[in-house]
Amino acid sequence: MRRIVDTRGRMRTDFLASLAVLAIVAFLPAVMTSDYWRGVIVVSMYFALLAISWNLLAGYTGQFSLAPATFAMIGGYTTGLLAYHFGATAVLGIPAAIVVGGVIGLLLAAIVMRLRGPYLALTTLSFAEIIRVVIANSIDFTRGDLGLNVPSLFERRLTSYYVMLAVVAGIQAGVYWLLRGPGGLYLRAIRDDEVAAAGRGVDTVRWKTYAFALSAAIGGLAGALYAHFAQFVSPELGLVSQAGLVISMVVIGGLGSLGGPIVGAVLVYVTSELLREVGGYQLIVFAILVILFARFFRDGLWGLLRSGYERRFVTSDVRTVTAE
Amino acid sequence: MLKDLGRLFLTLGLFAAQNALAAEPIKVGVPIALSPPGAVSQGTQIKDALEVSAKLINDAGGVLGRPIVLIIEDDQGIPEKSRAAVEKLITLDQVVALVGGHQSSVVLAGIEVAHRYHIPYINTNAWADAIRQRNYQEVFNPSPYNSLPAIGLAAAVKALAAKRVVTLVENTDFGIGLGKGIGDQLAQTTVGIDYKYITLDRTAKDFLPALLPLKAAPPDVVIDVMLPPAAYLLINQLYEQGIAPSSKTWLFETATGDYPDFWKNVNDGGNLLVAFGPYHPQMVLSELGRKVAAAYKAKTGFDPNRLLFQASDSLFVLAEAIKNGKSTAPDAVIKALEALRWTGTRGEITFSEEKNDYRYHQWIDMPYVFYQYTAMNQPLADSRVIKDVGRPFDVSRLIRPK
Amino acid sequence: MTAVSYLAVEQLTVAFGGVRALDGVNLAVASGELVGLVGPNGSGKTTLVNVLSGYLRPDAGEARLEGRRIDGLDPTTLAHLGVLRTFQLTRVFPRMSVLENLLVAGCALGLTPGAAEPRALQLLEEISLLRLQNTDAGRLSGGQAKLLEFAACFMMSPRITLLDEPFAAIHPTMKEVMARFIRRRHAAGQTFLLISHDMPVVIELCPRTICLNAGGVIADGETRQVFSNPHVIEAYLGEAAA
Amino acid sequence: MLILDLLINGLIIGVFYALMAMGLSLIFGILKIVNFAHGEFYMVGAYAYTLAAVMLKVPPWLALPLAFFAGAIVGLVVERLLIRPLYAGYTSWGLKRDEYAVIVTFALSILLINLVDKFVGPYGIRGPPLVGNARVHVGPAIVSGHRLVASLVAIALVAGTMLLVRYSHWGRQIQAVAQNRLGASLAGTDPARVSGIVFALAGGLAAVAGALLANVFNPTPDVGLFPATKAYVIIVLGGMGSIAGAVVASLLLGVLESFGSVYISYEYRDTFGLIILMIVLLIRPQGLLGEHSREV
Repeated sequence: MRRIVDTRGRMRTDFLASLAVLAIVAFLPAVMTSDYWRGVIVVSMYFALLAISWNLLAGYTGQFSLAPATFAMIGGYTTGLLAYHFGATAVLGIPAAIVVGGVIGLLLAAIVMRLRGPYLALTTLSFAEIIRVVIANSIDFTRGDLGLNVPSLFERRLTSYYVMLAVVAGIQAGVYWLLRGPGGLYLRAIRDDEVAAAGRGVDTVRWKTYAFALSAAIGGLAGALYAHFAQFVSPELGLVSQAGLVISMVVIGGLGSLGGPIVGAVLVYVTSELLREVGGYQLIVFAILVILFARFFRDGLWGLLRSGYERRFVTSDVRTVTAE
Repeated sequence: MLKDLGRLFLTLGLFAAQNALAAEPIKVGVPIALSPPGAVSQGTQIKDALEVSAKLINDAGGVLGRPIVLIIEDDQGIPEKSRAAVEKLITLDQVVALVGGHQSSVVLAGIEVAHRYHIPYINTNAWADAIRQRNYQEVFNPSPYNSLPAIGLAAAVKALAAKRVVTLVENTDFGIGLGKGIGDQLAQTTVGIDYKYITLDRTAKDFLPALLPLKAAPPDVVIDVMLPPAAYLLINQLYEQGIAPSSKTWLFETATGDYPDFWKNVNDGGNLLVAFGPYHPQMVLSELGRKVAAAYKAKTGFDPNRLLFQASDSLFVLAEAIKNGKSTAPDAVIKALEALRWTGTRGEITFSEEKNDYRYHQWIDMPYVFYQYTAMNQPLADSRVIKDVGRPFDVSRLIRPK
Repeated sequence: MTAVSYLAVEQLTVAFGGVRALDGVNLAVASGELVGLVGPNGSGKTTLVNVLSGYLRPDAGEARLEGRRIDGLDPTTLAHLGVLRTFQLTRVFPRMSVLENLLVAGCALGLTPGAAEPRALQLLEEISLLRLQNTDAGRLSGGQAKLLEFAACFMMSPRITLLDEPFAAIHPTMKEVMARFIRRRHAAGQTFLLISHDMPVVIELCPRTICLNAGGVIADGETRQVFSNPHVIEAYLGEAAA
Repeated sequence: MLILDLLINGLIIGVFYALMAMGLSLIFGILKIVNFAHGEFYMVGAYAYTLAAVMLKVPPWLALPLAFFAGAIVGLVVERLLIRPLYAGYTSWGLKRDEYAVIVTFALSILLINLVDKFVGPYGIRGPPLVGNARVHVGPAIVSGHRLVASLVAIALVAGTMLLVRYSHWGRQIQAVAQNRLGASLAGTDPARVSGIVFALAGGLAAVAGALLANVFNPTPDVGLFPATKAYVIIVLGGMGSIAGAVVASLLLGVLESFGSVYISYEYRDTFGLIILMIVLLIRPQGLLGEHSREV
């Protein structure tokens, strides 16, 4: 039987579906015993966090930052340097990473507040490069390109696995909670038409700042967790190509959808590990995929699945607009 | 593309060998740089060398009747990637040991993983003393170490009675370590030398901004401590700016001169350059060394070079240790390696037990020379040996640039 | 006579490079008035609205609402002060549902989502878009979008509403809905400043009309008189001739 | 004579920056998008030149125009396949124009880099010099002979392009579209065709830059990243879309970096331009030499 679904209803469905995806991931270890592949999933969860944080900023607020990976690098180095210089533990390092990430996010927000489209992209790109170049060249403080060894957080890989998974689920829930309230309306209004949003009384400056800070804080958290898992951070984390990877994940998964980032991250990262055996064609494949999706399936895999689902169970008037 | 096909056939070939010997193969992990920004030419030489050596071993019936299988992972010369690669080789492929490691920063990341999983790691070409200073029992170094050229260069500078020395180092553990090391050695051996080292970004393209000040005030000796491709750019730009080699300034070079693609990338700049060489064709090779050299020449068409010998030594000592310990278990292999006293490609290899600075698990008295190219596109064999194995640095054999 | 200075504009001047889009404009609107703002293209109508709604800073002069300076404030603040507007090129939130388009405006101006929804539905009823409440606004027709944008101004009853060409290029029936909506609000005491090219509509709707030309007020008064004013005719003829 | 050396080398580098930046600026001028694959046009040129000269033994002076055409063709194809949707009936609320442009050109850059890495190989191959003599004495200064000749070619190209854009028929069409797309098309100029021309020209110029520098910076798949980043900085400094501005900014940046890396900091030299870029966008979003555009 068909039901009419409003946007909030659709959001709920998306959220539950994304939790279902995470639930599947939670059961994987039962069949997937190889430590290596479990490690792969952990890393893909790291990317899922970055994808979620970038989707919040670009997909829901329309702020097309090219610096998602940068905040992971910042987070990783925050906890890494605290350990390296002061022997601080993750208990201090991870919260610190979140805070530092958030604060630098505020800074970036202040810088780009008046910028749109290509200007925003260029500025965030420069921001990313500056941070990376500075970290990579402050050899005495950060060991530069050589990277930094970070103490491990959990001995057992399975522990890291479920902790990472739980964090993703938690963040996803938080983002859902934000988006279904008025905040979500404001962010999406800013994405659709910042000028009009201001005219309707939306405090665009305040909400853009929130979006940047929140997204950056999530990025910092992700980077810190990754650093402790990998037990190593290097400026590689902040390379433009890493940002490209995160963006690809979101675009393939579905820009501006709740589930897209997670699906995209897992899919892209796991596939790239599989393709690695075949000798590094993964980036070629993904680049082509991204172009095709951006060109023809603008709502990504998630969008395709959803329109399929709605075409089946839901009356047409809220169906995604890719059709046009 | 072809590279991959090659890799594919290689694996097939090894499976064949495996079936022939009808025994479970001994998996050896090889984390090396096969794509940029890594030192690809290093990675490729090491890859060829290891494949040649593995074939020699397997044709001779393998180890304990089991064939050696190389599992190669491209780490792009990036510490982060190497960490992941070593992790994969150990956890997924279950290799018994790792060989081939090169580029210090990369190896420093790799040995952490090897140490965590307690798997032997044989360092083929990472020079940084820092690697030895960790005192990890899993790590063995048949590779050159920074203190070796540092000592040699200090002696050379002294012999040249140079007053101002500038070292251009890449921003890696290898580069910075050697930059500092040379300074320490100079401080010990000679008095009143104006020494400094400048750190260059190995991914940079244009070094002129750093070089022009040297042009304004030419030092007596410039030492290049970078890896290709950056080293090639640097040498070219040094020459094109008339900084070195020049009538005023000697150009020394630590890790590039004997690369097969050296002359493809360096023109006039290479002429009259003085280089540090852990291997030189005029060195006497062991019988094994000659065999390896021949096989390598046959496979690649290249003349033998130091990386060939370092790489095959790494694999041979491992094979030897497994043979002696009659087991591939980490502890057995490590014990056997520590007890090892065996003639490799260029001389007898032993690993020091002394936990002191660069010495731990290091093949300390490895032979080396200094040589000078006396013409453009000169084959390494025709280059002129300035300091022979076990001899002092002979200034009288040098040709001064005009 | 405080009512007269409900909205007061004095010596307002805006220059783009050399061009003076507004050149010392003076005008006053009383509370509850529905004033037409006409004038040939480039006469400064939209520029005036942009200043009053905070999208443009005047280079000189001032604007007051109930005695309070409003020139130079930003759009958000002005919206909270009850100055709302529509745009000549309609601006809705295309990737949000029709309902959400209204909820944004309501919540942004302080309504709780709970309170905003019934209000929104009632407005949608009024502009007969209720049926489309869950459709993405981006799929509305031009006229529907204009109505939606217009309705969004009334989630909280505004102090003054600035309408920039609400009748431009929309279907006659839509025009009717829009006109009815305006009349009803005006009757309820709402204050409007209405830019339009559509003379008949202005004559029909607006008791009073102000005519701008070349950045200055050339006529201000009872609508029919304004349109019979020689300067106004000349201004329009000039435009026609050009 | 350090100052003189720094000045000369700064200017020389600046000229090459200009070759990159002009194309990027032209593209922004007519489409209001940033081409994040611009560095790969450079890379294509570098390889076209080097491979033609080394493998096919084409004389360098012939390989140069070859590189231009290679870049121009790539530019044309990119415009047809990926950029067209931007203005040819691109109607989707799903993905905004800017977003599409960023994503697609970004992905394109990754694609091209890895294609070359796979099918040509990751090794740097040094492009042959245009002149045999590796270094020449100019008064007191020694300059790399190749750099000198290459920069002369570059100057000629920069000047040529500026004249072309200002006075030629195509140039006037480009300006028209840049100023007012709709107006231009009403006046009978086909914006699509102009975009094609601009992309071809931009691709060609970047490619020649790559070819000219192939002897200095051995081409590797990712060789384009470094000139591209500079070009981004430059078009912002020069005012997005302003050709003259781009040229001036290029020379400024070249000299600034040359001096800055000696007198300020060598390690952080790559941040100078980026920092300036951010500051400029902060205080003058339309760039140093760009003119205002209205919001509503």
